[in-house]
Amino acid sequence: MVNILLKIEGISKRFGGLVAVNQVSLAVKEGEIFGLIGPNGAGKTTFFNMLTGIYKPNEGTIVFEQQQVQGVKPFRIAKLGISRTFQNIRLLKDESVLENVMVGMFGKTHTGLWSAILGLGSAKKEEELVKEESRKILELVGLAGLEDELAGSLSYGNQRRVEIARALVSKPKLLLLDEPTAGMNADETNEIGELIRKIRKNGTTVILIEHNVGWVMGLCDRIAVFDHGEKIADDEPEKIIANPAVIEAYIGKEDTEEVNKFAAN
Amino acid sequence: ASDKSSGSTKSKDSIKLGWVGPLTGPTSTDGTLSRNAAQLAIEQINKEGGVNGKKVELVTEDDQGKPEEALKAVQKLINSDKVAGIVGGGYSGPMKTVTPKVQSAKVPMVVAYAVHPDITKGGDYVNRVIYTADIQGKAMADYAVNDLKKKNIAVLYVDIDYGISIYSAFKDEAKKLGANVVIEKPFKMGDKDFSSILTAVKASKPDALYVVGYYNEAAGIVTQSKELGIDAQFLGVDGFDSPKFLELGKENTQAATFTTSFFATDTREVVQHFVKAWHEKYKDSEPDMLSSQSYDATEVMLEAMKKAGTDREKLAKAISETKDFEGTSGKISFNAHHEVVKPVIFMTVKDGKFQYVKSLNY
Amino acid sequence: MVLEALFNPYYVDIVVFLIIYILLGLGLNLITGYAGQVSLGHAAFFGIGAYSSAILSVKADLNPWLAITLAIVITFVISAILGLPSLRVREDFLAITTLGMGLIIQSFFKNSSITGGAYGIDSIPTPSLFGMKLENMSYLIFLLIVMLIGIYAVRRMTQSRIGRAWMVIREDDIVAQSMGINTTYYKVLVFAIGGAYAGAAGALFAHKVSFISSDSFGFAVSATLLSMVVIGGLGSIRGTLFGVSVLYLLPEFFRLFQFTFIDMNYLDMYKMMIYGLLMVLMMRYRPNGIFGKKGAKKVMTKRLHKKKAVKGGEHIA
Amino acid sequence: MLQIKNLNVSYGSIHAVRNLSLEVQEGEAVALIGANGAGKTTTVNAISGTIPSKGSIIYQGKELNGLAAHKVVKEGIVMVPEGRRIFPKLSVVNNLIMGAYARKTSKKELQQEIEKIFVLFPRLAERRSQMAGTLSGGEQQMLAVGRAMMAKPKLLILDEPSMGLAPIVVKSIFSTINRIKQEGLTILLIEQNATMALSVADRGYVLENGEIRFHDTAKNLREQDVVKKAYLG
Amino acid sequence: MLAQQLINGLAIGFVYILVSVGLTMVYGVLKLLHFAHGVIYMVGAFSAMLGMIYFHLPFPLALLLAMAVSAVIGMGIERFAYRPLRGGHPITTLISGVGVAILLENFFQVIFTSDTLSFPETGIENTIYHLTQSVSITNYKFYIVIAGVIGLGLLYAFLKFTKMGIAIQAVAQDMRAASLMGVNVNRVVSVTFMIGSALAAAAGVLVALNYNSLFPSMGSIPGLKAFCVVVLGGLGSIGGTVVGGLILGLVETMSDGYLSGMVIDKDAIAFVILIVILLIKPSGLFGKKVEKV
Ligand SMILES: Nc1ncnc2c1ncn2[C@@H]1O[C@H](COP(=O)(O)OP(=O)(O)OP(=O)(O)O)[C@@H](O)[C@H]1O
Ligand SMILES: Nc1ncnc2c1ncn2[C@@H]1O[C@H](COP(=O)(O)OP(=O)(O)OP(=O)(O)O)[C@@H](O)[C@H]1O
Ligand SMILES: [Mg+2]
Ligand SMILES: [Mg+2]
Repeated sequence: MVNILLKIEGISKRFGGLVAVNQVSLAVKEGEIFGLIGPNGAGKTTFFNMLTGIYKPNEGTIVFEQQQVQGVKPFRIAKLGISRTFQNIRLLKDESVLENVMVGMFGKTHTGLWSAILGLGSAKKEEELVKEESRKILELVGLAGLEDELAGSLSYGNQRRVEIARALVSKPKLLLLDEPTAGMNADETNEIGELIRKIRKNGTTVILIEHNVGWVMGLCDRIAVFDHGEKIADDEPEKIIANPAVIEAYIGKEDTEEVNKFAAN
Repeated sequence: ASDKSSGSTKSKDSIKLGWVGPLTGPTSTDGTLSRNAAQLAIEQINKEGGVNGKKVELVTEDDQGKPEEALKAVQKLINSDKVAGIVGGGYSGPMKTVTPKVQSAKVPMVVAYAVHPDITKGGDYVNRVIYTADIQGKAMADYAVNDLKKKNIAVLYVDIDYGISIYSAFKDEAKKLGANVVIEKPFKMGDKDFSSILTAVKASKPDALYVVGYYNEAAGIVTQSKELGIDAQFLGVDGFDSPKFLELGKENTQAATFTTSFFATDTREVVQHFVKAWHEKYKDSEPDMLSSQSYDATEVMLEAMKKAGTDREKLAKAISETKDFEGTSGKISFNAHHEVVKPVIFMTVKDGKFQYVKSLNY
Repeated sequence: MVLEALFNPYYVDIVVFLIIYILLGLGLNLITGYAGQVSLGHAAFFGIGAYSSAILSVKADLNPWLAITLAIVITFVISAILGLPSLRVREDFLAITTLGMGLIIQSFFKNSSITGGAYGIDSIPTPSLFGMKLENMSYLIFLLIVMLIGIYAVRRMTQSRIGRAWMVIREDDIVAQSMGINTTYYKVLVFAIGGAYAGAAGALFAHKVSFISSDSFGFAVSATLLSMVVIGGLGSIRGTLFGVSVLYLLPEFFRLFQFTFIDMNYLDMYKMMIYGLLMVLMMRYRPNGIFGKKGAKKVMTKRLHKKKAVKGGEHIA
Repeated sequence: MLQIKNLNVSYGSIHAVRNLSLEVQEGEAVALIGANGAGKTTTVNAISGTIPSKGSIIYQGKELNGLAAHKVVKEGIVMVPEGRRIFPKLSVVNNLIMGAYARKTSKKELQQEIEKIFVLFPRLAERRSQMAGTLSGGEQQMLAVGRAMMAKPKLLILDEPSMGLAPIVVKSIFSTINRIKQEGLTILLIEQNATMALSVADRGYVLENGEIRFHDTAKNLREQDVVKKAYLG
Repeated sequence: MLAQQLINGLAIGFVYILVSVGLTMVYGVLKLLHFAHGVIYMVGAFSAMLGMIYFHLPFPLALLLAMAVSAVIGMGIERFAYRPLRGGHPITTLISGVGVAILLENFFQVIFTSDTLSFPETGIENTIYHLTQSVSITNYKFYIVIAGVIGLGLLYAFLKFTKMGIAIQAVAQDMRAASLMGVNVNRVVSVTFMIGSALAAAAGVLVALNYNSLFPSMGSIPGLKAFCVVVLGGLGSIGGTVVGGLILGLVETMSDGYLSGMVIDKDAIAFVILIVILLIKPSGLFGKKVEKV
């Protein structure tokens, strides 16, 4: 009934002698909100980098919508409908917020060299459409009114929202969020949670990396835990929280109650 | 920039003469010498009352050694300054670029020292007072093989038209006369280190080394040859002809023999007159082959002007008809191709001084 | 023709060369200003255009118009190929790599027999239209039209989706790829188009001067062009027009007006000194160029936020 | 120890911090909280001398405003900047050595201190000669905190030190902060995790739109409704 | 002949190394596209000449004078032409450097003309040692090798073992963060230029002595070659500078000595090698790898 959107089998990434990701297999269903947690340096971001083609896995396969995509160039993957945000915020700091978001639509537009040079109507129309969409998304992430600011002049938290908006604007099938709420307070974090739910409702599947365990528990349908490059658990939130290995590696004993409390509401 | 130092004010009845050459850039020293020589000629004639009662004014333009700059410079001379004629004090590239324009604008021009074979082609308005590469190359081949009895000759040439054209003429002639060119290598202007090509030269065991280039590189080549223990006879071209060659090459220049068109110890009156005037005006510099060529180019132009006035067509004709004009670089005439006919002079270095060997018409 | 008589060919020539430089500047601005690929070898593209057209019209005896057109196509293709190293070479090496490419190509012009070697190529024919040779004024008018088309095309390209792709590549290659931009294609494309502009400029130059040799396509030209574009403002068409005009016309002013307060014999060297000083001062007081995209406020943010671009040992996160 | 009066910072037309006054007593830990864009980072950047500001910043009787950033460090104020800003192409160890740049230390002392940092963050020890730019986000954050500690500051300013860190590490960072506070170090802390922040801090300031909304003891702030609602979730 | 060619190549290689050591600091470590390096090299040569002619300094003192003068000029260039551009696009530094080079080169041309001057008598004879009958080397070349080795050694020690050495790298990567560590960025950059320029001057003087020639534009080609060497070796790597310089020297010598009828000349061959190597190894021979543990 529910399709598997993304199926990963046995992928690894090594940097010299360091194994950043080791033989990870995973399946994500369409419409899921999937969480990825784990200690620092566990290989989560590296995992994203392989999904988006920035790194080529040393081994293993990644199947997205029945199509093998491991080792495919990043721009092709983006065109297939996978988009992402960056943990270290990579905005075009000297461009306006709106321009930054418009960039996200690139893969969805088609104007070619000649129609651009000749200034054909279709090119103009497309440009308008892109602007329109971008504005809408900015409003959605709560940045209405900041369109014309330079991205670099926004505060850290707001820059993160621009990142999310940029990834969202192309209406991807799969959205990868790398610590979307880092640098946001509790209130703001909840807003982002709402946003993610809304996105999912519109048919986008989401994988997110996050250290705010309580929030992840409340939001995700399923969670995988990475440690030292390996997947040590992959289950529903309640089971994850009860998994001693996870507690040991990641959350810390004292914290479990807190998290439980959080997840409950 | 118009030159004011030549003394004349701009009056209606002064004759304007254009000069173009490099006043900035890497070749600016040569350009400056050339301009100074032209200025000297103009000053002298003005002192004598000018040309047919009119003062002559020299309008100088910098070409930076670049073709398109030369083109603009010449366009300015022709169209803004409306000069009667132009003295070309630059190197081949720029001069070659401007001559078609000069021809089509029908402005008489005398080229002082650029040797590109095509410069005089395409019309009757451009003459040149330096002999072509062919002549110099042939002259040296004849001297090396017939006079010096050299059999195995190594050639190093600067990789511009000057070097290539002289060296090919030399090579053809030398072969015809029965000598071998055992090795031939190009080098670049501005090169400092010749150790590797000289090592190759040494390995080819030549009895003479013909260097077609200018004094800077030539001085380096003679010095480094000594360091590598090459003991072949040095032969050279008019590019050697500068006190700088002796200064930079020091004792290593001993016995280097080269072709040129001028020597300051020539006892002919024009030469002594020129040398004296030069020393008076440009205190601590020595007149050399470049300045002599430019001086002669200007003189040829002025002389023709005396005869034909400033009508461009007549002037050009008069220049072309120059016959046995006593120039500092010898008796100057032009042949049907607007190339100069004058003797080639052989000089050699002895005890740190240039010494006259012989001169001959080729 | 009346028109020809009306104008001093000297002034006409100044403008003709100015337009040729503007075309060069536009192409370089595309490559360096819009797409961020620093090029210190633009003169090579210029030379390729000039030599192609010269060889085709002199040695292959083609009609000058056809030669010019083919020259543009040839430069387009060769530039695309020469743009390939930019895909692989680290960003901060690109300036030196392109510099090297420029030197290599110039050296080829000087030594190869097809380019006439050290002698260069002469008697390049003047193109004619309706039986009339395009000289001086008419050539200028033709060039003006070419320039306007060139400006229009740059404007359109840079304000479109393609311009956006270049902009993202300039700012962050990784982001560009992640947003679905085929960086390979767009980088090669910008070199090709920028090169084609230079190729057009080169061909038009060759038919103007009628004689070309390798001297006209050296590093100095590349460096001057880059200065013009940067001083005007990277990524700005007005800037290119301004920068090229100022730096190009400045020496010409010295030629036009006579100064008496300095020793004339050194005027030309003073001229170059002033030129150099001007470059330093312009950079100092308008580091983003006269028409640079960044106003005062933007400059400030940039300074505050400047995070040195770190490629190499970067962890993409 | 640190007294700020009427601090104003503008970026062009944006007035990011307005008339801000705040003080930090010796040995105290003070938290600065507020929504995104409230002006927290701007405030601490003004203190550290990396951006120009108006108003007075007096530290141990000395006016800091106008002092170059490296001189502020010499006064004993050290910052863990927002976004980590480790030196990406230096090794982990060299990053730590840079932390101690302003101090005179012998090679041996330096070595010992580095080892201490490694005890605190064992993950870094494993990566000691790796180029810092290739560390994971959290590892970089550990490095940034470790690097600041190498400076042996009198006043330590932390701009969101827990960002991107796993819960266990956050715990350990906060317990470290707690410990160094016990050792008498003065701390100014910016933190989105207000619960955490207020649990180590003695006092807190709440910023809104570049102005101070409240300031009170940490305990009182924790109980205050507005704060609870907006920042504690 | 091969032995002699190898020696020639090594000698030229060391000239390149010597010229590049200074640039390794400024461009290699600090990442500043410093196009005025060549002009500083020229200023060094002229300063030594003037010192010897006007102050009758013995050669070693003239060399020191040249290094001092160039150090000051280098710092001046940084102060007035580069520092105000900090934080801007790297090209602005490049343009400013080209501007400085044009300015200084023409200034020297106004004073000394564009002519080649000979280097004053140093009292040190240029002696030729014949190693075998067909292989020889001069003592001047030895000095260049020795100076190159000393320069490299000092530089290595400085970068590797001093705090300032690490600070230079830190400044290059993130100026603001460096200042937050208490690094006086301006001073560090100044010191870098000081050292880099003094080394350039030493190179200029020794090369002028060796070839008995100096002229205002003498720095332009070596300046470009130095960029080639620094990039070839991988930015900022001392070992890379050595290997880069030697490769360049050997390649040029071999192409001069053994090849003929090439469509490109030896200067261009140097860059062909550079590009080929960068295509194979985008970060230069000894450059830090992109992926590293
Ligand atoms: N380009 C690289 N070169 C060398 N090592 C790398 C590289 N990229 C990542 N690593 C190493 O791989 C490991 C995994 O890194 P990764 O960024 O995937 O961790 P993470 O799970 O995202 O951690 P965090 O939660 O801290 O962001 C880390 O130890 C890191 O140091
Ligand atoms: N360089 C800059 N140029 C222009 N405006 C800026 C700049 N830096 C910050 N601002 C503006 O100043 C205000 C305060 O920013 P600041 O970074 O101090 O916020 P913050 O409280 O640290 O937020 P966050 O929690 O998101 O980090 C914001 O409105 C921001 O847009
Ligand atoms: Mg991560
Ligand atoms: Mg902040």
